[in-house]
Amino acid sequence: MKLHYKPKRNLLETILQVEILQGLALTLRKLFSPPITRQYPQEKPPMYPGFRGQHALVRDPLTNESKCVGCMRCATVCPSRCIQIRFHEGESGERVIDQYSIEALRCVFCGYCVEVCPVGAITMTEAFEYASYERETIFFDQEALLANWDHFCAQSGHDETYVNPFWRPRGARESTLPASQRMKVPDDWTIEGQFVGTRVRQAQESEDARHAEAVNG
Amino acid sequence: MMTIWSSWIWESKNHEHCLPAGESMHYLIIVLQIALLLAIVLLHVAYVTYFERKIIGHMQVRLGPMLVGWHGLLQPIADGIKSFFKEDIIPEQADKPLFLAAPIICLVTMLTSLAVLPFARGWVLADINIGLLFIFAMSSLASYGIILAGWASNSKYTFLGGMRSMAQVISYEIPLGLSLVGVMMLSGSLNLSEIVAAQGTSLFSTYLFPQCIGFFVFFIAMLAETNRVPFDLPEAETELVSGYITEYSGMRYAMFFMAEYIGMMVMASIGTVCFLGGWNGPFAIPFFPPFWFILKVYGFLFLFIWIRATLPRYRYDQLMALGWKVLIPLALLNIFLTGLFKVLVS
Amino acid sequence: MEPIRIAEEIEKKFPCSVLGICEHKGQVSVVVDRSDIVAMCQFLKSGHKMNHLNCLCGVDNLTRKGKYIERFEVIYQLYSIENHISLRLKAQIRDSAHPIIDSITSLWTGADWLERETYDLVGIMFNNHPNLKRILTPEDWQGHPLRKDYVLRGDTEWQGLEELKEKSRKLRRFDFHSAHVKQGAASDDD
Amino acid sequence: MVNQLLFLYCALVIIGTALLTVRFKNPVHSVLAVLVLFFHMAGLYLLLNAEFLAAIQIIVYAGAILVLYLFVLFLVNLRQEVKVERFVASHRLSALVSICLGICLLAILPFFKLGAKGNYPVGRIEQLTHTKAMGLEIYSTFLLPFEIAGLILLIAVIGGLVLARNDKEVAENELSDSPSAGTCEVQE
Amino acid sequence: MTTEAATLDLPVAQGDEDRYRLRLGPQHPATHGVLRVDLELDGETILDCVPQVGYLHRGFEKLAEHRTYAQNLVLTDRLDYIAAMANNVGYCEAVEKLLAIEVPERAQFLRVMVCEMSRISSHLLWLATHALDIGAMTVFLYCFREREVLLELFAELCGARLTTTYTRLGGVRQDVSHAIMMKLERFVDAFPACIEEYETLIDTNRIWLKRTIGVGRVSAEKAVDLCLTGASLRGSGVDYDIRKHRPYAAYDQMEFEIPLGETGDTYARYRCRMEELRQSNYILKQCIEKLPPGPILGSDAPDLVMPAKPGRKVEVETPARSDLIKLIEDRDVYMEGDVYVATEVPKGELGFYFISDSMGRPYRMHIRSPSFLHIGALASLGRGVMIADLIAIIGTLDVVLGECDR
Amino acid sequence: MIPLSWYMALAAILFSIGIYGFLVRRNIIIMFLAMELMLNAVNLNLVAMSHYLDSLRGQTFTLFIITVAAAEAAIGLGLVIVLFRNKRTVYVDHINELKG
Amino acid sequence: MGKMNNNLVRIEEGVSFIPGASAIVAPLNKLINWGRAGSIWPATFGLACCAIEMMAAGAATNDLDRFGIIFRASPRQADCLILAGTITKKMAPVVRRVFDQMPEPRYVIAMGSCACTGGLFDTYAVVQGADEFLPVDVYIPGCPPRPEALLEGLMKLQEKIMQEQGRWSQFV
Repeated sequence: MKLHYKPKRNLLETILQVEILQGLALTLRKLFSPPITRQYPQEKPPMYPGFRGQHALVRDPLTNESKCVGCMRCATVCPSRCIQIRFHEGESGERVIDQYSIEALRCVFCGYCVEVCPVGAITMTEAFEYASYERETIFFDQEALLANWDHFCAQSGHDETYVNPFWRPRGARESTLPASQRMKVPDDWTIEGQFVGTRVRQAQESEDARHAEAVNG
Repeated sequence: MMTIWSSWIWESKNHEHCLPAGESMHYLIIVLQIALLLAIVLLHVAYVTYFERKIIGHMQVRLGPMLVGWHGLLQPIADGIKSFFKEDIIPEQADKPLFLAAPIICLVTMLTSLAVLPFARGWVLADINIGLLFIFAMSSLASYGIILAGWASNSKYTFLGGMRSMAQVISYEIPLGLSLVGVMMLSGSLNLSEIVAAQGTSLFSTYLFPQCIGFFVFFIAMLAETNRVPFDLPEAETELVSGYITEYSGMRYAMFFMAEYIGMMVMASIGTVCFLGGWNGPFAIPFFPPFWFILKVYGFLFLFIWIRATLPRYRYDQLMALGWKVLIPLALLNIFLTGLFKVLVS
Repeated sequence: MEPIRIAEEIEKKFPCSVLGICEHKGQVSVVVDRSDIVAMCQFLKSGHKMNHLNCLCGVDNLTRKGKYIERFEVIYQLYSIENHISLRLKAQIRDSAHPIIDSITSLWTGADWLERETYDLVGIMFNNHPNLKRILTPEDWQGHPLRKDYVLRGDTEWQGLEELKEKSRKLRRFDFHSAHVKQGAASDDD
Repeated sequence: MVNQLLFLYCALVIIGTALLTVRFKNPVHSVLAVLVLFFHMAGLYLLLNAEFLAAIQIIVYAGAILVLYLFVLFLVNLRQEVKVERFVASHRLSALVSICLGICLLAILPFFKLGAKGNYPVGRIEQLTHTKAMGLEIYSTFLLPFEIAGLILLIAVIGGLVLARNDKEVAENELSDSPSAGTCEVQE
Repeated sequence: MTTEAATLDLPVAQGDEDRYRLRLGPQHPATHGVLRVDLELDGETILDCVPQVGYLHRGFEKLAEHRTYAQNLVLTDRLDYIAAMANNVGYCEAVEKLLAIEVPERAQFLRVMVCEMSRISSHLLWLATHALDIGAMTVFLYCFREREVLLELFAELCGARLTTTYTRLGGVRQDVSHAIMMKLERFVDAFPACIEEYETLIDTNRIWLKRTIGVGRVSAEKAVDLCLTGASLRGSGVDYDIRKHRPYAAYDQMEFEIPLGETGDTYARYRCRMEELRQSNYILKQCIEKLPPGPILGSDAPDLVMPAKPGRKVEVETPARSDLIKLIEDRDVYMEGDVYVATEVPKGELGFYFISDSMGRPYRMHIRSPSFLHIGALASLGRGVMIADLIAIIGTLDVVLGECDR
Repeated sequence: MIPLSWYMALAAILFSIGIYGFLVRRNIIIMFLAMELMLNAVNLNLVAMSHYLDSLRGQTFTLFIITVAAAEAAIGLGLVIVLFRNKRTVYVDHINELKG
Repeated sequence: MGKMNNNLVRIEEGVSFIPGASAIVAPLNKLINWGRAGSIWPATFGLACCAIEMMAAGAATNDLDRFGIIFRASPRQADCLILAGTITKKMAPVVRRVFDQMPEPRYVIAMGSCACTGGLFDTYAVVQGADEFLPVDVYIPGCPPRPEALLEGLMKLQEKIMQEQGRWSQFV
């Protein structure tokens, strides 16, 4: 495809500076149009549930402790190696977490840890405002991560059982999970409710209609 | 300082027959007037920067300063305080005396030009016969500040900025001067008050219409003279970092900044005086005669800002070509036409 | 023409330097010796209009074993914009101490930087290169990072950074508090 | 009295800056000394009621000619100037010559007599304004010299252009200029 | 010498050198990050122009040899951080080819969609900075206005604005919601008017035309010789677009045209990109229309926690509290071999060359980044022009240093 | 009132300083500057005399001198540039051989 | 409050002041701090990905100009260095040089993981944290942080500035 260029100015347009006046008119129009600025400290940006912000360890409402089972998948998958887990074996062979820490300043917020966590223990909240004067305060140990969770719950108004569908464990695919444990996802993400292209849907509908007609007929 | 000096000369010449006893009082009043003028102008400069940020902000669908003071009204003051208390770096390899002198030259020459501006009938510090030439002289001197800043900083970006400015000033002084020749011819005077008086009081008797070519040339040359977009090559940020002021910090940088804005205001005032009928307006404002003058000057400043928000920047050689190949012939044509007109009318 | 045919043609034309032809996932590569690489590229460029040099990179095969595989390898990925076919040349360099190969900058100006990068990161020298200097790492860098025997974090710290850290320790911002504390400590000692 | 003080001040500065001009190591500093000198020269012109000339002095000399000097100085880029000897070998002799000349000039001054008075007394100039008076004089009595001066300027402009033009061929852009249609056909 | 690569404090003249040397960057407003260009000047004319890169060399290729395929996806976000989505797609296409992973159709459409969204956002950023370089500051702000919409859409889609990590081997991470598609549709409808707006400000502006027409002219042969790709190549009239030549994802089902310039100057490249904006918008429109139903992740998509070696299970023990985890089925996804797969990212041809030695990590990953070659071409483009033109040329080549230095 | 002789004395001193500068400096640009000094000395004389003579002739002449000085500067500096371009020097004692 | 020592009042270890002087100094100090906090001019210095978000923060949606923040191209006129992106070893001397060229009082904001700690790039070529060679005032986490996070960091910096006592400059 060949590019088309705008036609050259004629003499009159050159003398009258038409294109410059057009530009000036545009900026003048914008002067009187409302600005799109969001006044940040007062107006917060819209947050999306899947936003990958501050890390938190979900506090299990039952035990009031972290849900983490020490499977090490998050530490394994972390590309920047910022998750440190130490654990020892409990009496019944389960893992007891001694230390769970995330060096949030090294984290790249890829969300892999959330994605692979089989029990939904680690999450990434929507909070992003935690700049600090010291490097140390942005190094989250287990208590800090749990506190982050509490803070998030308090801030966002969710109760402690809140589970974001974005945090659903996808390390083990949902099809492999027992039905009762499957994460409730929004309709948009299911095969039935998902967005289908407008034209495809039209074709489908007409197909369905024809099908129904054929059945009826 | 120079203001005092030059006006002193003029006053002493014109008032040689004054009573010796009243003379000292007279000087005192002049000094007070100067101080008042400086204070008012510097305040205006501060707020011109604020308006510029606000207007450009809104043109760019954002807000501009909002949080320092009510709607950012204290922004220029905060900037000033910050600049004043900032470390003043003099680069080691700089030519120290010139480095220190450059911003002062810039600021002082610009302030000096204010002396001859008639803000209203009789509201002028030094009503001299060659007011227009005086302003040209001062604006050509201001370029020394820029050149020296570029050279004395001893850095390549500043040097290139200084060279650009030099070439620009030499090239655009000529069309600027020539564009006003028509005005001089029509009014028959170089005295700014007389030029205003010659234009009459109504809008249609101003020189804007008979001198439309002259105004066009003047306007463009004015943009170039004050280093504004689209002719802001000496300080083109994306090419030369900050041009000739790259090495300046703190208060010295603020001086350049003020000089630039005072230059804008002076040029706008010249435009107002020579083409828009100065202090005359559709109706007289009883207690504040300079009202129309200030309004027109702010109109000019708005144009400056508006253009800054809209246009891209010329390249150095294109700028030169525009000055020499378009503006100077146009200005000459304007002079020719004006002369022809005068001959035909008389 | 099929890429595989072109590969065979090359083999016919340069019988001594072609070591083998292989196809993997539909992509044809010709494993060649380093000796005739410029002539081969010239042949492909002018004869088969392979005028676009997609990619040029060096590989250190220290820990990889295989048929024809030598210690160093330079990969040339060529593409014909006109005929929509691509072909890969893999030039093997046997000499592991001083890997060297002819430069193809005479054919593609754009290969200049790619070869410099290869030299910088893998340490393969290029004959007749106009300006074979380090490009991504500083000029006084030690070692070639993409060699397999180079550890991820580098063996030795770069001189420039050492100097910088030393300088910043010296120029550490004067801090009223800490300066005072130090004085206090000194007086305590007294 | 005030005027005399002003004159003395200007004269001192002029002499001082003139000396500095010829003594400064750095040519840029020399040019700036001349700038100050011109400024005070303009001040003297003001004392002499020649305000138009004062303005011209600053606009033309300071605003144009000196800038040109600076321009050339920067163009030839003489930082090493500071290090080398700035005077010619025979500079002592030259100093002697110029001092003698100065003394001679000063010595003959008292013998100077004013000629006949002209027709532009101060009062008339002030009434006309200096600019207008100059204009009247130039465009009547000195019309021919004025035209010649214009011609000289024109010649100077052309001469300057010819001299300063770079004789070297402008480096050809090695990339081809032709709007070629590409190496391969546009495909659908 | 490398240590003193700052902008400012070089003396005006060094000895009796005839030529005037200037170092533009690496801290310079117009070098788009950390590019450094060493110039030799005659007045304002550039006699010699030597770009210096490496100030953002982070060791991608070395790092990639130490991370698994899934982890390396995160790296590609930081390659061309302006169009991370396109990089994600390019990387996944390459790895999927190497590991023979199938991608469901819906995921392919989604990939096209995010690719084109990131193309628009990248071109908007290019236009913004290019216009700013030439001095039109308002265009910058207007471009960011639209770009912000796209970035917020990315944030809604995958949780991050820039470093998206959206694709997965064998699909994409997240399905789109109705809300996102509604917003996208609104954007697609409004966008042509926005392009008009930018063009009002610069397209016919005489200053813009003077600054761009005839500047940095590259002939078609020269462009191929310099290995330019993307709009920089097409501005010279060479019809090379991987989306058409070797269609990946669902590009073969999209209708679009490749704008081709003729003159190969800055203005032609500018026009090309502006036209590409419109074409991308058109593709987005088709995506909204044609998005097929189905899964977004292939059934054989490997898990994120991939074993480093085939046959070796990831050391994951069954958690005590639940029996949620089924271990990943081992599959011989790793084969020895090498592939080169290129995709058309906004800057040009982004190619990934992988050598696999049957481990879970690439043995060698080479990234053929368009910016690297574009900056390489600067040396010959920048000779003989003026400084201001060089800035315009850097702007029009559309380089991003993260991708160049890797 | 300032006597005319003051002006003339000042002009004489300035003129001889100009001569001095012209003779002693090696740098051709400074030599040109010294010439400007001399021209200014003459100008001062002319203006002063015309003032005291109630005439404008001297001042008109000054105007012409300024014009010619501008022309001279343009040509002279053009020569300097040519010289510098060919010989890479602006020192008069380096350029006394005209063989080229 | 500490004990009286001659005429000086010690307020904490090592810091003492003249009683009564605070009536002048404290408001002045407050004024200066207010001015500094209200007009932070960062140097235009983008390194990598975060620079794009920095630009976005300056763009219309977030508009840094509201805080009186405008980017200055020359470090001489800058008050604040926003390290937006990965600092490689090759770049580190340049970063330090830009910092050295800035006049006091100057502040450093490390934006994003890479500038704070090196982030993902634990490799041979990347400096593991800007604080190895620069005094960092504010750390902003995120990769890259949202523009609003940068704003929050800048507001943190403003708070910090407001708490300063007579930081060195030529007058104070």
